[in-house]
Formats: sequence, structure tokens, C-alpha cells
Amino acid sequence: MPNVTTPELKSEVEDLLNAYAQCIDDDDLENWPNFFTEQCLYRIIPRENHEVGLPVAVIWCDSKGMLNDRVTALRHANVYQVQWYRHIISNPRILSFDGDEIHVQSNYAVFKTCNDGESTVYNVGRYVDVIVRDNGILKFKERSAIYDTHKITTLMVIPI
Amino acid sequence: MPNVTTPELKSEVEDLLNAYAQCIDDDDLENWPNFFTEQCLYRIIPRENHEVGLPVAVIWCDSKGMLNDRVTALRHANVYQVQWYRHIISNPRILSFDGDEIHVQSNYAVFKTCNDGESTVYNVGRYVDVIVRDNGILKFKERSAIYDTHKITTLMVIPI
Amino acid sequence: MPNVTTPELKSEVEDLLNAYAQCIDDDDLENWPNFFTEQCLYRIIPRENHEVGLPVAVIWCDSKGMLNDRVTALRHANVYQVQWYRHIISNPRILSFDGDEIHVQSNYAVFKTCNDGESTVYNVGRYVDVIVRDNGILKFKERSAIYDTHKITTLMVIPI
Amino acid sequence: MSTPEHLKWPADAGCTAVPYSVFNSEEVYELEQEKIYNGKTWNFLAAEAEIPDKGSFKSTYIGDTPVVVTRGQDDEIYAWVNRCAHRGAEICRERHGKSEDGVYTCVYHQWAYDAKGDLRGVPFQRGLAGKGGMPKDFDKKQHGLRTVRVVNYHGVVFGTFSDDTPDIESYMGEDVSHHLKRIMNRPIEILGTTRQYIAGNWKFYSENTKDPYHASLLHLFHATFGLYRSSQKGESIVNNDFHSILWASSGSEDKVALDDMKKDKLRTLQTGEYELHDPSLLKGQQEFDDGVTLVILSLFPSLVMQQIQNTLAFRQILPKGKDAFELVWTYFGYKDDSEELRNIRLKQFNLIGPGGLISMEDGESTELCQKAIVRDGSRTNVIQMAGKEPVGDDHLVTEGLIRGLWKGYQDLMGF
Amino acid sequence: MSTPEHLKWPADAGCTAVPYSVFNSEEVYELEQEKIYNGKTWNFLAAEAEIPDKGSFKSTYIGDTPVVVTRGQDDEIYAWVNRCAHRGAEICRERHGKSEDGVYTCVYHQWAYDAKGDLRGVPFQRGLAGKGGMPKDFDKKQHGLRTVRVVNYHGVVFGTFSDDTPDIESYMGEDVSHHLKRIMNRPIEILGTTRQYIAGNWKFYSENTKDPYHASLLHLFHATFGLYRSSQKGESIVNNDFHSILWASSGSEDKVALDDMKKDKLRTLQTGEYELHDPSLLKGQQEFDDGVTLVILSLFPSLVMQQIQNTLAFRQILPKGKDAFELVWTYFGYKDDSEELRNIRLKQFNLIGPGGLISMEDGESTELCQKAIVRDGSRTNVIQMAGKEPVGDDHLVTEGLIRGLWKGYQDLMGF
Amino acid sequence: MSTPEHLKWPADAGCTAVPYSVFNSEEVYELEQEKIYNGKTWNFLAAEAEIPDKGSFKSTYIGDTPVVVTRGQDDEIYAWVNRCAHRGAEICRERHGKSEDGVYTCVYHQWAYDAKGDLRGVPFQRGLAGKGGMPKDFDKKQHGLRTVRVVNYHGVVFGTFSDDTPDIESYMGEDVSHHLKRIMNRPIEILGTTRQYIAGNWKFYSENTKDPYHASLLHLFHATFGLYRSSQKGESIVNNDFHSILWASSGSEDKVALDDMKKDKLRTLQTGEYELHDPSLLKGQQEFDDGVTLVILSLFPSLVMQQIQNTLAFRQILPKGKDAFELVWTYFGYKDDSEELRNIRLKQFNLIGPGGLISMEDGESTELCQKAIVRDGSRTNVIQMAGKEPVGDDHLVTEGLIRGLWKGYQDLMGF
Ligand code: FES
Ligand code: FES
Ligand code: FES
Ligand SMILES: [Fe+3]
Ligand SMILES: [Fe+3]
Ligand SMILES: [Fe+3]
Repeated sequence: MPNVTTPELKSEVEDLLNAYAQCIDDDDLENWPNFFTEQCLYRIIPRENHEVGLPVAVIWCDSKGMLNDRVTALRHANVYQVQWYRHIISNPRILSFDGDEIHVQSNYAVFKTCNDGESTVYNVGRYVDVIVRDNGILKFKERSAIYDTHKITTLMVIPI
Repeated sequence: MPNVTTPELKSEVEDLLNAYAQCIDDDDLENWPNFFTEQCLYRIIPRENHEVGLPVAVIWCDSKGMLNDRVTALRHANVYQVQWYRHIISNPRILSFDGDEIHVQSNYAVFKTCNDGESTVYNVGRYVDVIVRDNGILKFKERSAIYDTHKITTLMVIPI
Repeated sequence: MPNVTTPELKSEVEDLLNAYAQCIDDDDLENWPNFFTEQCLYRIIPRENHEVGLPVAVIWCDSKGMLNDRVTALRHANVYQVQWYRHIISNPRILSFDGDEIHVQSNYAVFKTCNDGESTVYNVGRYVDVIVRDNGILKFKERSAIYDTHKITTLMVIPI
Repeated sequence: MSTPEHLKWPADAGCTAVPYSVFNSEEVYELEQEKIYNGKTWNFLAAEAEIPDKGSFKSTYIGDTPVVVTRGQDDEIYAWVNRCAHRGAEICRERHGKSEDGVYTCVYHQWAYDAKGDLRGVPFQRGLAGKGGMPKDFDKKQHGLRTVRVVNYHGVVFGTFSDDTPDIESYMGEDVSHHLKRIMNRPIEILGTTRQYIAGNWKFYSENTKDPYHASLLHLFHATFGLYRSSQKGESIVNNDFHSILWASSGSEDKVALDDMKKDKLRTLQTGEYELHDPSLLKGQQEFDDGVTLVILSLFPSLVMQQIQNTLAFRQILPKGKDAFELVWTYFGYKDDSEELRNIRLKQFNLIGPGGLISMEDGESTELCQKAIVRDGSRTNVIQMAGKEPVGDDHLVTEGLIRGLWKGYQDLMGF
Repeated sequence: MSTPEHLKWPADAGCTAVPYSVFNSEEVYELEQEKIYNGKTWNFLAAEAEIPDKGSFKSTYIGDTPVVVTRGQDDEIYAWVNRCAHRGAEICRERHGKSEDGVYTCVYHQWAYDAKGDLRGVPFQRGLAGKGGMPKDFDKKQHGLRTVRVVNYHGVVFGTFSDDTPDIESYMGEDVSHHLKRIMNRPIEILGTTRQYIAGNWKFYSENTKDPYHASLLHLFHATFGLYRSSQKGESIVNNDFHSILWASSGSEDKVALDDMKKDKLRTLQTGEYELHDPSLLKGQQEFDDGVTLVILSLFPSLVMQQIQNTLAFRQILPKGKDAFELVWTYFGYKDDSEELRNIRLKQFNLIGPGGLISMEDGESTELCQKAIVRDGSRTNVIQMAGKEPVGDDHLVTEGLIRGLWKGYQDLMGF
Repeated sequence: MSTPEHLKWPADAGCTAVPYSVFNSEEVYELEQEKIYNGKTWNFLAAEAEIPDKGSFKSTYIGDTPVVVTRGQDDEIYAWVNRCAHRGAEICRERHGKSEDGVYTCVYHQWAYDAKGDLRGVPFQRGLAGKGGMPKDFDKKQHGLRTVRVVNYHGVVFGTFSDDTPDIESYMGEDVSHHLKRIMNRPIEILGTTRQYIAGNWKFYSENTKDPYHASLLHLFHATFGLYRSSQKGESIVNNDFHSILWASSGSEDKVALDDMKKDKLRTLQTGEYELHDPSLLKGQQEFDDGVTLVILSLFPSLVMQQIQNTLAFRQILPKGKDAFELVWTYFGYKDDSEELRNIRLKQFNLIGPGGLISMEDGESTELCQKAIVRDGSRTNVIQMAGKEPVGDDHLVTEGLIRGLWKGYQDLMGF
């Protein structure tokens, strides 16, 4: 499908993707839900399920409230070792824009660093996004992280 | 050399690089040759050879036909385990543009995920490209992937 | 803070970040200091120190002269095995621009390849930069590489 | 191979104290592969629903031996070691799939086998133009694959290498089979899979799944919302030493017990402090009449089956050396689920799996133990909650099931 | 160190059955380093063309012992273990290069050696201002590097640690030396190198290079275009048990054999279905008068030399533990190649190497085997194609060369 | 466990020749954990300044055993193995921090300990509503953590597992304690930490820190700018065999010695060729009246303390298997440093640490050795600079300190 977007929009989309990654990597998770619309869908899906049409996700939130609950849980309930993410995001592509929804795809690699100080390839895959303008600001109406890395080391507590 | 390019051209070049990566990562390999001109040169070269002027490449195709033959071979003849690539492409730079040929360089990291589900750093290096406009569309006249990762794990069947 | 920058400036900043990475990855280190202003600050800081306010850095240069001395030392004095870096730089964000200083942040992953030919995740983290225009050209007045990867394998001789 | 002297269990330890070396010794690991996984145990291979059609297959493991489970053209289920009888190559190279013609061909020299593992074709067996070929006395029947004894019990497929392993029902025992049948009461639908790779010894995870004691103390999310508490009505059951059932009803609550709990001033109870912005996560359905909302069925050595609220899953434990194992989650519902119930399950899967709000800590806990026991291998842990016997109880404040695990383990291992 | 009892070969196995433990045991690996690589074998070190000038050097390995091969100021070739005689540091830290002054200085304390490995300089040997220094009785002659016995055979440099290894020509045998000389018939030009790291035991790869049986069944590209087929005219030759030659002529075809092949209905023959868009890939030159288009020369334990069409290469096998090896490809042509022929070679290299259209599967096959044999170490494979003797044949439908490998291996290892 | 025969030292080797197997054997590594780290040695745990307040703690290791050092509510310093007495989980999960209430709670079942390692709380010890709970005879006092004997010597905290380890001052010896006190002469301020992971055996690094011989030959930056040269005034001191002091004064220079050095024509001296663009790097302060500008204090097995110009640091050696160790640098100054002096230190830290212009090579050198000694384990190195005795000297052209290391090592290990 032809790319009918302006450079400005493209740049605005990139800013959204980048700010999102920075928010997580800086451990500013309380702000993470604000990148989504009230009604939203956020999923982390194993590619092996996705490709055969199985619906199971590791994390599946269909409201901003659920995103907030994830943050509260990881701050106050869940037990896991200190860990940092580092997102590298690559080649975002605007697949379509109907004046309302912007369909965007990008590749990502997330490196995890725990107390031993080694940075490992924790999770790689692609983001498939539906982005809309919400009070003038671009937000994720849908964000799916479809990951190649079936072998999740230890656990997954911080969002991708 | 000064960068004499417009933002539009730059963006168009980035789209080409990104679409190329997506094509491979989505296993849409039948389309991969279409990113090249009929007469083209595609090579995957070990940096250790390149730096001492030795010509040997792991893959060396000097026509679109040879690219197609690679795809047919990997679909119908070659034996290898299920594997996915994930390209991360970084800092594309337009080194020169003479109105005809665009000389572009970028860094890449390719992660490989096999059935065990672990994503490993399979191949990192840089792309050195010569891009031209072919019926209005940017295509690779030359694409060289010069890789640092001399130690190729198992084999190399999917193009970089 | 709102992003008050033009697409041109943004593109110029990206070119600086990309050229810097290419300079190091191409082992053109003699040119590396030229990306900085005469009076400058370049630091490689462990995130674990940074977050608790401890000042220690692995490399700390507060003048272009010190950058040059680093290069002379690694060319003529220091002993280390052959190694190549490959920088992947992601989501640069212009955090502020007061007409003079441009404050920029980006993520990076540096892969290291030694004689065994394996490319490993050597160092990941983020760049925090202060960029100014120096005789018309953008240069780093300050560049801090704040790294997650506490576990430095073997040593750190080439700048990040 | 008999058990080396230096591995023997501390004389007085019994089942209430385990020497840490058991979790951190290559020798013990090798011995386990022989005595446990190659011995008299039934190992989870697949849900029948994973190999629905003639020609369907799935690659998995028994211990760390690669095994393929197939459905033959005769609609029977078979399994064999995934190693060609010719020169040892892996035959089946996909995680799962379908062999349309029911033939499994090794890529190396194209020896061909059927679903049973019998050798059917050997290229050039009679040579080419009278040259080469296999010796006259070569008998295909003598060169099939190493087969696995298989049973399909109510839709769950198990395999064993030993002819002496008792039939599956006596192996698992009454309560375990009851609860397996309770969950497998009608045709299931596979909803997906996730895989976790955990840097801990597999037996730490076995302990974990037999441990009602930790459930209310480690899993704060769990406890805080009263999905489960040791103070709830429930039972801890041991079958044949190393199999077990834990069940609880979230509705019920023993007030006295709850008060006792509060006395302990644990960081467990944050009720009040903590509310869900979106309560839909916990709006489930009461789908079993017995009112039981949590069941952890632990069938030694490789299967954990679970019902937590409306989540149903198999957890397969695959050892990967002395200090790592893979945990494969297979999530399911029932073929006749309403769309509404199906969506409830999909949403509640947030509670389990690698990112499960109440299960993520289990992998973490095994790693915490593995890190801590690298030395002092002759020192032991302490397993005395609710006494020193390897027995269950009518409550959830016990380590009796773990004692059962270690009693059975010592017998199998000849410790 | 003598061979431990528990490693002994199954009495009746002979050379037609190999216990899988041989591919998956640390003990066996250690023993191989001693009895094979440190024993009476010649190991490939370099092509002479890789160290063309006085002062040229190359770092490589014999087994997993780091070795440097040098060309001295006297134009002779030498080799020594890459470990300083002082406190054990690696001396030569580049893969290859040139020492202008012919001196090799350890960076740690700057002890200096010459190309022969003799110690030439010890800083502060006589101390500073009469303080310190080495003892009076310190004799540089006693502290050279551990040297390697070297031979340059028709431009191929081999090394051995043992004085008892027979001269190179008797070691390799008549046919192997004939074919080596056939390829090395005039000065060669190095065109480049690639490296593959393969997660399999190195002996699986040795088997692979002595296995004409797999060639037409695993390599479909190969077979489909008739570059090689077991039905072609060719020979399988064994020299001194574990060395071998495979050769074939792609022109020739035994019709009867081809028909027999077709009878087998293998997925091998896709002729017709499958055509090259760009046939230039296979437009080669007939550069040898004997019409032979494929030669695989396998010189145990570390070298494979090959001619496939117009591709020429050394393959060096470097073991990296029981379950991995590195395969180093060194591609070459002849100094007097026309530019056209040189370009043909560069293009045909698409056929070989890590991405070779007809060679990539060889690495894959060793990994398939390694994955499958992790357990059942006492079980064996079956090596009976064309009989049970360790001999060659006048065709390509045999495993006789592999039987030769295992016969020789058992002798060397004392199994 | 007594030392196996096959590990015994070559009879004649003494302390001037070390068999390479000592650096590359799992068995030796395991034995070291028992005889050295679990034996009669004092191990660096922390600078007192790292745990300043009541409730402060730091996680570290003795050898590879995880240990936590704490400051109790009584302001005393304690240490214990970081492994819960219940079922073995790691208790303290942060590198350092502060426990406000002085309680250390295991996350698994919330057993609670105090700073001393005494068990204070066991959830559900008396059961819930009379059900479950620990046996009547369960005595908390019997289930504390494995404790470590601790001493705070002039602001440096050491720990030992053995009651027989002599008091710290007799352990380190006169000169070592003198120099430790010299540096720790007043309250210090921690300026930061860096960590290096080095793929070499930890003992290669021990040798390195007792080796004035390499200092002027490996570290060219060092030598070129006369920060240190073997020709400088200085001393090499051995205390109790395996502890040592190296000191030098950069001002002083023995002309004769310097001339002797120049005679050797080493690539060491590049003076003139090479000048700093920004000399501020080396503009330090003379902060010690004795004029000593370099001190390397090596306290076996885990601590190196250093003063180089105005840089002060602890280096902690943490073995991570036979072929790797972590080197933790803790940089410090004094509480009463002027801002100017503080900035001098921060800038001079460019000289040390993982990127240190004069220290980066030390890690490199251990890796060079590890790579080179993978084979020939029975061969030995040569340690004869300045004779064959395990003694110090009034100069810096000696390997006597390294001989001391190996003498002490053999005693400890029962070699
Ligand atoms: S190994 Fe399977 S056919 Fe030869
Ligand atoms: S180790 Fe080579 S000179 Fe000392
Ligand atoms: S393991 Fe620590 S409380 Fe149970
Ligand atoms: Fe749990
Ligand atoms: Fe082959
Ligand atoms: Fe040093």
C-alpha cells in the first residue's frame, strides 16, 4: 500500500515509538500506560502462536486500567530480580494511514541487564501498532509485540 | 563529501532499507529479488577478507536471476533447521548522490532464532549500497553486506 | 518539554550521531576527537554509579586534548587483542533546544568482535548529549555514555 | 550403573532434609536421566489434542532424550526416540506438524520410517547397477527406531522407556487420576503455548509445585486478592509418594486461620491498599460444581496440570542440565466453550505463564535457590512444616508433599 | 595415559558400529587430544602461499593446541606452540601477518624468540645496576618454545608433535598423495577464507567427508543438477585406514544405475521441475584432462581438500570440545588463472562454504547427529553400505571409507 | 577431602615452576574453594564506608560462595552466607542497600533473620487455626544462617569461614599491615565502582599483582611517562609467603639502572616520540610525605589495594570457575579531600580500572596466558627472575613475590 504520509507525521510517529522505549528503559513505568488510549489493546505474543493462529499471549491488556494494574503489581506484588531493559527500535514503517488510524510496523531488540552486569538478548521481534490522535497527541490504540524469542529467560515482568 | 540530498530522498532511502529488512524477516523471500535491478551485484563478504583485498564472498550474485535461484534453492533443495532472522538497521548515511547513483552505508545486526527459541547475535556488519531509480522506484544496483562476525554458526542460507 | 526543532535540525543531529558511530566502527579513531568541541566533556559511566550519584567513570576526558591522548595511547602504548565495534544507535530524541544547546538522548548497543569471530553484546546503554554549533558544524560539547552492562569483558580501550 | 557411594544420602536426613549437592551435581544429573527418566516413570508427551489427525506429530523430550509422538494411519498414538537407526541423525526437525503420507524420512540418507518407528525404506539397499547396497543379511526389522511405551489417558499422552512401569492409573494413584479426569472431563481445545527457560535445578520446581506453604507468602498478588490463601478451605494430598494434589476454594475462608495469619504481620496482606483499576481480570465463571477454584496436580517427574480460576494448562518440566530446565506451558479450554468463557480464559492467562501475575515468581524462586547452593553441598535444607512425615493433610499449611517427593526420589535413585 | 576400561569399544562392534558415547564424552575428547593430535598424525597448518615471505606467520591449531607457523629469514618453515616459555602467555596475537625483523616478542615481559622458536632475548637478564636478573645458570637454550615437526608437501604445510609419525608420503598413502599433487600441480593463489562454527562432534564431519552415500541424498541441489550422483562414474579409495579419496566425473552416467536410482522414488531427483534462472553459475571450464569434476580428499584428522567443478579449497577441521568444531575454508585458484577462470571460481564458490548451495548441509548434518545422540551412549549406529570391510570400491554406493575411519581411530585411541 | 595424587606438584618444581594444569583444572578449582576460600584465609568483604549506617548491607562473595555483610542495630558488622536456612533461597537480592528495620526476609516463605543471621520469624510456625505449623521441637536457634567470622581492620572488612585463621594482623604481616594503615590513615569516601570480567584463571591475576618485572615492560604508557620503571627506587616485600607489597617513587631514578634498561633496546621507552596533548592528566599532588607514588598491596587470596599517583582503590578478585574471574574496582578518596584533590583523583582514574591507561593490560595478560595453556598441563612456567627463593628484595627486578605466592599456595592446597 502506498505511503500517503507527510514527513511531519512520520517524524511524529517515530517520536512516539522512541518516547515509549525511553519511558520503559528509564524505569518510568508509571507513565507507560499514558502512551495508550483509554480503550486499547496491548499484547505480547509468541510468534509461534501467532503464525498458527493461536490466541495465547504472555501479557494481554484490553484497557488502560489493566496496564495500570500491571504497573501496580510489578511495583507492589511481584517478586523478581533487579533488571533493566534497553530497547533498540529499528525501521519503523507506516503501512497505511486512512486519515484516522495509522498502521505502523517496526522491529525491536530488547537487552536485559541484571545484577551480574551482563547484557543479554532478552527478546526480539516486531511491533505491530495502530496509532490514533487523541486530544492532538498520537497514542497507541493497539500495540502488539510479536516476539521471535520463544525461550523467555526466567520470567517477563516489565512490558516490552 | 557533502550530503546533497533532500529530506524526501533520505526518507525514501530509509523506506527502501526498512522494506528490505521486513521482507526477509517476514519470510517473504520470493519478493526479495525485486529490491534489486536486473543487473545487480549482491555479496555477503567477511570483513577479514575485505580488509586485505581478498575477493571471496559467502554469497555472490551478479544478476537478479541468481537471486531468484538462491530463493528457489532454499525453498526446494537446501536442508537447514527452521530459523527466523530479525534485522536491526542503524544509522543509514547517504555518502554521495550524483543525481543518478546514491551511495549509502548503514550498520546492521541480525538476530537468529531457531526452534530452541533463543535469539542469538547471528551476524553484524555494515551494508554498503549503490541505489538507483528504476522506473521511478529506488532499487539496489549493488548491495554488499560486509560482516564482522567471521564465526558463522552452522551455515548461512537466508540472505542478510 | 516540547520539541521545538525543525526536521532539518533533527536530520542534522541524526547525521552527527551516525557519523560518530561510523567513525569508530571503521577504526578511523584519529578523527574521533573532531566530533567534539575544544572544551568538551566525554564520559563513559556505569549506570549503577550514575543512579546513586557516584562520579567514577571508566573514561573521563574534559578536553579535546585528552581525547587525542586516548587515541595516541591505544595506537602506541596499550596492549589488547584485535577487536571491532559495531554500533547500533536507536531512537534519538531531542529533549530540548534553546537555540544554542541541543540536548539529545539516544539508546545504543555496541557489539564487539575479536579474532574468534564471535560478535558479542559488549556494551549497551544510552547517550546523553549536549550538542552545539561550532563554525557551522554540530559538535558534541558533552557526550555521556551511561552503560547498563556493568560486566565489562576483559577491558575497555576503544571509545563507545 | 549403581549409585556411587559418595552420592549417598546423609544417613539421618530421611525426607526432611535434602543435601544441596543433589541440586548441583553433574553426576546426580546423569544418574537421574538413567534412573528416573529412563526408569519406571510415566512422562508427559502431549495432549491428544496436539496430534489430532492421522500423520500428526509433535517433537518433545523424556528428560533430555529427544522423542517424537505420532498418530499413525491406524489412528493409534506412538512414540520413538528422535534418532535415526542408521548413523544417528535427528529425524523429525519440526516442533509439530503433519506427515501427509505417514512417512518420516531422515534427511541424511533418506532412510524412511513409519509412525510406529519401523524402518520402511533404505535407499540403494540393493545397490545401483549391482554395485554397493546393504549386505544380504541386513534385516530392516532389526533396525527400527528405539520405541517408547505410550498411553493415552483421558486425552493426555504419556510415555515410558521401561516395560516395568506400572499401568498409568496405578502409577498416578487415585486422587491424581480423579483430578486429571475432573479437568479432562470433555474434549479440550489448545489455545497456545509459551516457553520459559529457568536457570535452576528442575527439582526446585518440583518442590515448588508441591508447596502450599509458599503460595500465600511468595505470591503477593495471589494472596492480596484472596485468590488463594493458606487459610482457605483446601487439601494437600500425596499419591505414591511423589505425585500430589493441591486444591482450594477461594470462596471459603476460615476466619480463625485468617486472624492467625494477620497476627504474623506478613507483607502478604495488602488488602485495601491495593485495588484493580480494571476488575474484569478476575471476573471469572464458576465452571466446576465442586466450587474448587485452584488445583495443582503434580505428576512426577515431568507434568504439572493446573486449574486456577478459569485458567487451564499443562506445564511440562524439561531438565536441561543440573542448573537449568525449560518449562513449557500449554494453555487450553474446552471445545464447547462459549466465546465469552473463551475470552475469560484468554484474559485470565495474565495470571499464569512466564508473565503470570501469580506464577512468575515460581521460576524466580528456583533461580534464587540455585544461586545460593553452589557451595556447602553436604549441608541440607529443612522440610518440617506440619511434621516430618511424607503425607498430605486436610489443610494447606504443610510441606508433607515435598517430603513425599524426596522419599520417592531416594527410592528411585537408590540413594 | 592409557585408555580407561569403561571407554573400551563394544567387543563385537568392529568398524561397522560406533557407540554414540564416542561423540559425546569429555573423557574421549581429552584422550583424542593426547592420542590423536599429540600423537602420530600429520595436521594441516597452512598453505605455503599463506606465508609467502620471510617473516610471514600464521596462527592456527593442532587439535585445540594453539600453534604458530612461520617462515624464517632462512626461508625455511617452522612451527611452535603459541605459549611463551616464561610464564605461559600467548605470543602471537594475530591470525596472520609479517614480522619484519623475524622476531616474535611476548608482550608480557618481552621475551623475544626467533622464527625457529629459540629464545633470543630476556629483558633484564643481567639485572639493572647489578640488581635482580636471572640466575647465572639460566641458559636461554633450555627455554625455547615447544616446537612442532613441520613438512611442506607440494605447497601444503603439515605439522606433528610426534617424532614417530612416519614421513608425510607414507602417512597419506599413494592415492591421497597422487590427488594432492594433482591439485597442487602449480603455484596457487589464495582467494579468501570463511569460518563456520558447527555444534557437532568433529568426527561426524570426518564421517561426512568419507560418505559418498549421503552426497546424492542429502544435497538435493547437488543431485538435481547432476553435479554429482552416486550413479556417476567414480571411485571410493581408502589409504592407511583413515585417509580417503572420493572422485567422480559429472559427464559420465551409468544408465542402469540411474534407472535403479529412479526406482527408489527419492526426493533426490527433481530434474525438470527445477531450472536455473541464471545458468552462468554452472558454466565452468574443464580444467583437468582426466575429466574428474569432483574430488574429496580426506586426510585424517584435520584436512579435507576439494575440487568441485572449478572450486578449489582446503577445509581445516578444528575441534572445540566434544560437541563443537570450527571449519575453516581457504579458497584458492592458480597464480596463472586467466581473469575469466578466476571469475568462474569466485562465482562457483556459491556452491561451497558456509552458504554453499551444495555444501551447507554438511554442517547441518553433524548438528542433527549431535542433537540426537545425547543419551543412549552405549547404543551404536550402523555402517554396512557395501559390506562390512574397511575398504574402498570402484563406485560411490559405499560406507567402506567410514569403516576405515573407525578402524584407524580404534587403533590410535587404543580402544 | 584430601588432595588427589594426580594433582600433586612436580617433585622438583618447588616455587620456581608451576604446572599449567593448576590454571586449567576443574578439580583444582573445586579444591581451592574448599582449602583456600573455605580455609584459613581472610577475604575482603567491603570497605567499612560501604556499609556506613545501622541496617546497611552489601552482597559479595568469599570465593564463589555468596555472602552478605551487614551492620547491625548494635553498630557491629556481621556476615553470613546468602542462603536461607529453610529451603536454600538467596535472601539478600540487591548488591547493597539498607534494611530500615534491620530484618532480612527471604521472599520464598518469609523466614526472617536479623543482621547477625539469627532466625527471628517463621510464618505459620504455630500453624493456622491449629492446623499445620512446625514441630514442637523446632528450635529457631538451631536454624540460623551459616555465619562468617568478621574483622574490621582500619576500615577494611574481612571475613573467614575458619575459626583457625590467625588474627588479621598476624595473617597479613608487618609490612602489609603498615601499608594498609598508611592508606587507611583517615576516613575514606567511596567514589564509585566498576567491574571487569576476565576470561583467565584468578591466579594469573595474583601473579600479575606480585610482578614488578612486567610493570615496566607490558605497560608502555606507564613506562613511557616514567610513572613507574623497574629502574626506579622501590622495594619488593613478601609477608607470610603469599602477601606482598610493591612500592616505588617516581621521582627517584637510578641512572645506571636506566642506562642498563636502555641497553636492552626494549619497545618500552618511547620518551620523546610521545607527548600528552593535555598534561593535566598527570598533574597530581604529593599527598604522602614518604614520596612513595606507587603501592601495590596484594593480600592473598582476594584483595589488592593500590595507590598509583593520586588514585586509591580496592580491587576484589572473585573467581568464577577455572578460567574466569570478576575484578571489582572500588575507587575512593578521603572524606577531607579538597574539591581540587577530588577532581585530580577522578581524572587520574583514567589510569586505572577496566579502561585504565596503565592497568587495562593486566586483565589482558591473564587472558593471554589462559588461552595458551589449554594443553600441556604437566609442563611448567619459569619463575627465576632474581633467583629461586620466595623472598623480596630492595629493588623491582624480581619474581620473588610470585615464588612466595606459589610456596604458600602449595602449603594451603596440600600439594
Ligand atoms: S543417518 Fe539417517 S539416513 Fe543416514
Ligand atoms: S610470559 Fe612471555 S615474557 Fe613473560
Ligand atoms: S526458602 Fe527461605 S523462607 Fe523458605
Ligand atoms: Fe507458586
Ligand atoms: Fe556433503
Ligand atoms: Fe600490571
